[in-house]
Amino acid sequence: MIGHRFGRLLIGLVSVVVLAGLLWPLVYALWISFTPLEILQPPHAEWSLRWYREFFTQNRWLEGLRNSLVVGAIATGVSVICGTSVAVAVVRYRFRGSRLLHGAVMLPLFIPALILGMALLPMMRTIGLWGSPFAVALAHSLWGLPLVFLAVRTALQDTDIHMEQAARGLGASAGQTFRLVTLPIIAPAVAVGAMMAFIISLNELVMALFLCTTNNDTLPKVIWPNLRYTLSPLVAAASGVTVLATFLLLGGAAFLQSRYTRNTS
Amino acid sequence: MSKRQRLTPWFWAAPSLILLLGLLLWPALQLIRLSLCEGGGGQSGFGIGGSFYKPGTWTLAVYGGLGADRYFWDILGFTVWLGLVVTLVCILLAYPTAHFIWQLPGKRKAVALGAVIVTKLSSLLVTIYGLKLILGDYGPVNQFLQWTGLTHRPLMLHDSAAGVVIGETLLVIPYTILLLWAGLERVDRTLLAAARGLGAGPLRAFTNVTLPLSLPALATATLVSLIWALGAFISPYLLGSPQEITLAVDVQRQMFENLNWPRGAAEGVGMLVTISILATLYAIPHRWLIQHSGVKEGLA
Amino acid sequence: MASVRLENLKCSFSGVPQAVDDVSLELFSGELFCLLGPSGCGKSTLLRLIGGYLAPEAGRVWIGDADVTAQPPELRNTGMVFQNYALFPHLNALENVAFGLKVKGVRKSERIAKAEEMLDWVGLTADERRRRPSQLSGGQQQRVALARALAFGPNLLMLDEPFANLDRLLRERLREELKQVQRRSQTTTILVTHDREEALALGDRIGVMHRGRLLQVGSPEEVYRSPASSTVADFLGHRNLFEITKVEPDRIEAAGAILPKPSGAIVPRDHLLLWPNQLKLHRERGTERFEGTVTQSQFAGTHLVLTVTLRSGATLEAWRELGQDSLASGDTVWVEIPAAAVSVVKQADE
Amino acid sequence: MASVRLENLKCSFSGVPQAVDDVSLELFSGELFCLLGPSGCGKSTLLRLIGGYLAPEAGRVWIGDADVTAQPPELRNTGMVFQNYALFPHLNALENVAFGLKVKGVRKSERIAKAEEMLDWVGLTADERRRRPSQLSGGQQQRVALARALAFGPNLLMLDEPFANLDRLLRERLREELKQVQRRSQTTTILVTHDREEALALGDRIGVMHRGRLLQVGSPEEVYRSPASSTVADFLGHRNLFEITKVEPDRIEAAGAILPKPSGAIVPRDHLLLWPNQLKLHRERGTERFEGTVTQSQFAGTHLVLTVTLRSGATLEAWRELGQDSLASGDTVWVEIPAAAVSVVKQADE
Amino acid sequence: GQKSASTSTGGGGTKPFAGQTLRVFVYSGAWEKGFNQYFVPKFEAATGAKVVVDPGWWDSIPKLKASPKGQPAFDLVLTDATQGYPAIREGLFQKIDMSKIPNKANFAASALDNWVVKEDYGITFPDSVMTLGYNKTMVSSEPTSWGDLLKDEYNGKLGMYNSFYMSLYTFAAAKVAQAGAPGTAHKEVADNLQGVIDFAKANRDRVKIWWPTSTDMALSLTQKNCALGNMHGTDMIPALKNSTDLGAAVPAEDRAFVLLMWVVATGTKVPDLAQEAINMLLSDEVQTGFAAAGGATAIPAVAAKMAQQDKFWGQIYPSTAEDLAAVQYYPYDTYMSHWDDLVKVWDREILRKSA
Ligand SMILES: Nc1ncnc2c1ncn2[C@@H]1O[C@H](COP(=O)(O)OP(=O)(O)OP(=O)(O)O)[C@@H](O)[C@H]1O
Ligand SMILES: Nc1ncnc2c1ncn2[C@@H]1O[C@H](COP(=O)(O)OP(=O)(O)OP(=O)(O)O)[C@@H](O)[C@H]1O
Ligand SMILES: [Mg+2]
Ligand SMILES: [Mg+2]
Repeated sequence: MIGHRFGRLLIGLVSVVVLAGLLWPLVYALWISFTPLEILQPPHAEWSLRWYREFFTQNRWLEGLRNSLVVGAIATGVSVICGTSVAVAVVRYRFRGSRLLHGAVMLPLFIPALILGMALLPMMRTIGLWGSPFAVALAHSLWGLPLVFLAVRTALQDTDIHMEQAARGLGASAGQTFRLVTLPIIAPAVAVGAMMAFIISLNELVMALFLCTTNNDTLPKVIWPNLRYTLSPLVAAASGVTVLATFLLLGGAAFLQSRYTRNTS
Repeated sequence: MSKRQRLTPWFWAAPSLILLLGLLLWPALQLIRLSLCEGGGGQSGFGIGGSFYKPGTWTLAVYGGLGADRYFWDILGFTVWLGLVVTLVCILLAYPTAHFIWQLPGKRKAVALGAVIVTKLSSLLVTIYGLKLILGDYGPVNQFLQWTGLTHRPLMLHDSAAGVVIGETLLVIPYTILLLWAGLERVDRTLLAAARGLGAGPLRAFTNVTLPLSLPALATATLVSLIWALGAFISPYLLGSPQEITLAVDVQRQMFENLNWPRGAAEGVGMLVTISILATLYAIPHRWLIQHSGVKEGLA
Repeated sequence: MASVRLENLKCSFSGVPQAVDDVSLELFSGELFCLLGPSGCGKSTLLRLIGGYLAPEAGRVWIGDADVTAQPPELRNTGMVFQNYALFPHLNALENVAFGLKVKGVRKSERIAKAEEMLDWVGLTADERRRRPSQLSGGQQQRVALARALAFGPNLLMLDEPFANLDRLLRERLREELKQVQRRSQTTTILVTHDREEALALGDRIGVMHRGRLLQVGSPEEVYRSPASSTVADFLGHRNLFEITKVEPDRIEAAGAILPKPSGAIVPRDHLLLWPNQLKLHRERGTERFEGTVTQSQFAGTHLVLTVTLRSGATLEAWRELGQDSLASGDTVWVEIPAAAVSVVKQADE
Repeated sequence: MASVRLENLKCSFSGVPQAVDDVSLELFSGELFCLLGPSGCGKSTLLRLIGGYLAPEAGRVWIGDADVTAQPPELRNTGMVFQNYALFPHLNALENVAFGLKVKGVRKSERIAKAEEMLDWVGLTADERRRRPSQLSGGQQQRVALARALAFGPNLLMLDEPFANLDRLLRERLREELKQVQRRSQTTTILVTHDREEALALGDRIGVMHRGRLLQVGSPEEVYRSPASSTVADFLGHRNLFEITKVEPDRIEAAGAILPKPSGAIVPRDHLLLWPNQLKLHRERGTERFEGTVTQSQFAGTHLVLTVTLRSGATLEAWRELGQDSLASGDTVWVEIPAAAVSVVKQADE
Repeated sequence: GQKSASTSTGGGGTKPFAGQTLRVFVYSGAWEKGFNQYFVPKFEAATGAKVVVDPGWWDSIPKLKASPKGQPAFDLVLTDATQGYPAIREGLFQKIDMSKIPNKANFAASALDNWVVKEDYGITFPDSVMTLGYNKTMVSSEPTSWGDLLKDEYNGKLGMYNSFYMSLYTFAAAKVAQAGAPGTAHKEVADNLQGVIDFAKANRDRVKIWWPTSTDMALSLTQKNCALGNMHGTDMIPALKNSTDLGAAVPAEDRAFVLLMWVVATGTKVPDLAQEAINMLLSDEVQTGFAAAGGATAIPAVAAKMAQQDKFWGQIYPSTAEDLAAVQYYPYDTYMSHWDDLVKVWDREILRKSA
């Protein structure tokens, strides 16, 4: 009994430390975003909204945020569609070339972003995607794809196959079965995969550096080059706004989703 | 098997194939091609050094140079070391955390997951510089350590291997936690109840039921952490010293500071090969993990 | 081994305010108690409360002399066969059965031997016991679950329809042997079953549940022959249950038939219970015989079950041996109701 | 609706070379076929082969006039109740039942109405049908599975022990109504059951499986009263099965008793089958009576089942009505074996 | 597009470049801000052309290299010597017509004393100056000479740029200061490169932090992770303004600047517009703006005015005519001719502890 309590306490403690450790730099950075100074220093006596004001008055930053969300959404969509379907192929079917496909899906993660960006630039220019958010988004989905794939593969592997069989027996085609049965059951894994894909796109710089043009610069593309010079607290403010914006979007989506499911059930 | 059935998996794979063939094949070939060019360097004929590469040339010189270069092997060694250490730390810390989150009731679970995600929604730079402030010689961590008397002089937590590991862990661990959590969510709780009923205390129920059932997720989380940590760029770049250079950092250095493109490309190939080898090697324990987890057989 | 006392147990789910409703029960040490009741009446929930898999909202659970209400399952030493088996998917049959012994710290060779013995008992072949649950047939899985619950020597055994997916032969053998094992080890046992015959054959005592409440507890004969209420009688499968519509000093009326009044106090709304194997069917009219028509005839192995619709519209069930001249649907019969065929069921307020 | 023809179906798993072994069978359109067999004999596997959930190694499956061997399940229009239900965990009971109609493209209001009707039929309350499978009791889940398989109007219905977790009352009502529905819609149906009585009562024909093979197919009476082999007889629960040890022109010997030879050709290794309800037990010695001791007495609702051990060591089962004077364990009895109590089971080579 | 069109018609419709677009690459941050503020509106108003600013980092040259022939990603590019020299030699930039850039005359001659200008590839100018930054609370007395880096009290407390173009020169300056000949660093690098390298190897252990970006160094100084070190002048100014703990000095001896240049991409569709832009970038007005935003300037008059207005600016940048005449860039020519060897030694034996 005592061992049990102790174990629980220990797990709780580790988790709280990990979660706090994860959040701390962010909290620190958000604190900095209220500094009146021009360098990355937490405010001491006096707090100020100056950097937020600056953020909202500079078109480039606002647009960067908007572009980031658009690119992230496209990249997430593409990654989820590709990653989930290829996971179905690999897990549910046995066929020649399955292993090769498996390897190929993982491959993008093994290639440095720099190389991807440099090689994709001329390609995007030839296909004519350069200048549209799809150029960066598709590049980002190269990294999102394997992550969604891995997350979904694991979930598919231990989903009860009887469930899918039952659906097929009830007359559902393979596609319907997937949409109406498999997908809802593995939804948490797909959500995790999607989340990871979105996060990666939101943070990815190097490919963006090559594939963005001025009218669709993502936020990292706006922020990062500043690193060469003294980074201003504007970056911290940008993070504050990003966190807020993404959360509002996600929360809104979740809210609509719950409304929708409540209405339909 | 009918032709239609034989084609079905390819139908499912089609979107990814299009994406991969369309966008990946070219970069991969490009990378290899570039690594086979002659470097500009001192022989560029311009009378100045560092001139990218000479188009249209073919040579294996760069690879020869890499093979003989202790510097490259050091960097490779550090990259692998960092990958393994970060993966280990991530798994060790993420598992209890994911388990803890899994056990939380509805609302609080959402909050905890939100906390994990939110750290990745802010700019990487903000996270890293936030961390840098925290890990400074006179930062809160060092002050705390000195206050507890564990140490008397500030520990070098920034611009050091410790900083790189801490930073990279911070960047990777949210993925690890999310993947492990998703795996744990699929563990059937009635099985835990059954184990308890058979006399297993919480710990034994964990080691004998939860753990084996979460092995596939553990395997995936390990793989993702490993790949991500092997490609580490930002935290060695900003939290490390030149002693802690990884391949990803050096590719960038070679290309844009030293202007030696073939060398950068060759190191890129080296990175690809290294990660591929490690990921393949990992397939062995991975398969073992899957086999011991009760994952059901796929449809024949 | 251990006696069990339940005091006013209560449990609800959202939407089910009374999944288990104020159940009090005492199980004697070493007895085999059969729990009967319609689907969804709360049997499994009651077992989960006893096993500690669910916390009651009110009430207490005693096992032996200890109040275990707040204790986790692993401290209660109860063996349970879950209705859906809850086998560990990552362990093969043998490992599943050995699990309880393993966590008890029994040496490997010893626990394997014990598990093999249990699996011998439930009749799994050497090959089958190396398979994972997903590779076993439904009945095989159920047998593994049964072996697992018994293997580690629990104080209290709870079996939630442990034979539902087994064929009759196996089921009969197993329930026979279960009873012997149980007698020998004096393990207090609760068996949930839908099979009336199983309950009657196996149980030292029987409890009938309905909508979360325990309606009657008693010996099999008691419960079967003197159901405490029409609900119980109904549930036990007594088809010939008729409300008494009129009570006169020496006669009563039910199902449109006037019969001599059985002994004991009878009031209207009590029920009359007619035993189908005691009813006599005649092809000829006679005194105290009631006319009816055979509306259905069903073969039941050793006898025919005839459904007879009386003139009054009431429907009776009567058995007929196979040897006798056969009656077919549509035939007119006269039903004789001997005194031995009649019981009275008091109407309890429920 | 559709007839079904199985031709030499074969299926094996690793470690189980003959899960289904050369099964050929023709189901007539609109018939209700009961599949019986011991646990693990391959019943569920056979259903999975017919439904297309598993590909046979050899053999063909015809539904109606079409060879569907290579077709996926959704093109076979079969409704199946899986042994483990396989309910969709993310849908509530109602949505589960409406699923088949939904994928057929039936309008929402219409499919909801149909699903509600089916759920009315299996007796799920309005509240219960809004719940997810994990929030339903075992029997409730099974009923949802049943409703789901029936709701979308399949050509062929396959029920894998659809009543195993239901109480007798419900089970009887449902199987009654199932039979009516089935008759009305003329849906060809295969029902796997362990319950001999269910099979006898419901089936137009019965098939008995053993170790992957179909041993006997016939009408219930045929199979019950004239089992094709001792294995079948054994499985059907005939306890009084004795190998014939000696055949003389007018007498035979079995179980240590000499009896008049029944008509027909008899060879040693054939079996003798004694009907327990035809055996007469006497307290007094007599000619053609065999001495024995009552070793067990079990109450079975309408009668007692007595186990009698003869002098020869053979064990008999005999039924005794409740009204008669009671015999207890240890009593000595004399068993009379009338000719009507005797059948012969030929030994097929299996 | 519409806005610039309306401005051009509003301006009378006589503008020579109306309807054309100039794509300019500049560095993000301060440069981008100054450029957008002081150059773009004026230039658009004057020419009727539209300016598209594409701010970036080290990605300009790779982007140009990756562009299909005849369609460069930018027309006008701001780059530095380390990337610009080889890029010019690669043929990524084309020659310009110096006669179209009269404002060149405003610049101090020292700024233009360079092969890039001499071969007509573009206009070079000094940008950030090598600055000695320190945290006042970490030093016993405020350092004034590069030789101070070698004081024992700072052993293991230095912060230095991990790029050799600045830090090797810093070592050279320290070396000559120690040898009692401050001001001869350039010569030392040119004549005794091996000596400088050996000196750097011998003193590398004094360095605690090899900073990768200015941000990093600014942070390290304010957080007292290091006591002093070299730093980009441009980035030291905001740090000084915001933290009273910090101090900076630009020793007059061995002062060296980053060489930036405006160059025109080969194959541009608007070469004349690009030249027009360069000319305007060299005007007094624009230069005043850039200086106010924190950059150096090579126009003596502008510099003198700035130094009066802003004391930090004056501390760091040359503002008198003679200072300006003495402007030196880092010794890029020497670096370039020994590039491969330098890179090797720097990466392996100076940045890293050799085994
Ligand atoms: N996936 C599998 N892998 C290996 N063996 C299997 C698998 N599925 C079934 N079996 C084996 O095949 C045999 C037939 O199984 P099946 O499920 O058809 O039996 P069943 O007749 O339905 O039995 P029950 O009445 O117990 O449900 C069994 O011995 C079982 O162990
Ligand atoms: N998790 C749950 N959430 C909501 N209701 C539940 C839950 N579990 C059980 N119930 C409801 O509680 C009631 C009792 O369930 P229980 O499983 O105890 O029935 P049971 O007697 O075992 O029935 P069966 O014979 O069908 O297994 C049922 O109406 C069921 O729907
Ligand atoms: Mg139950
Ligand atoms: Mg089965």
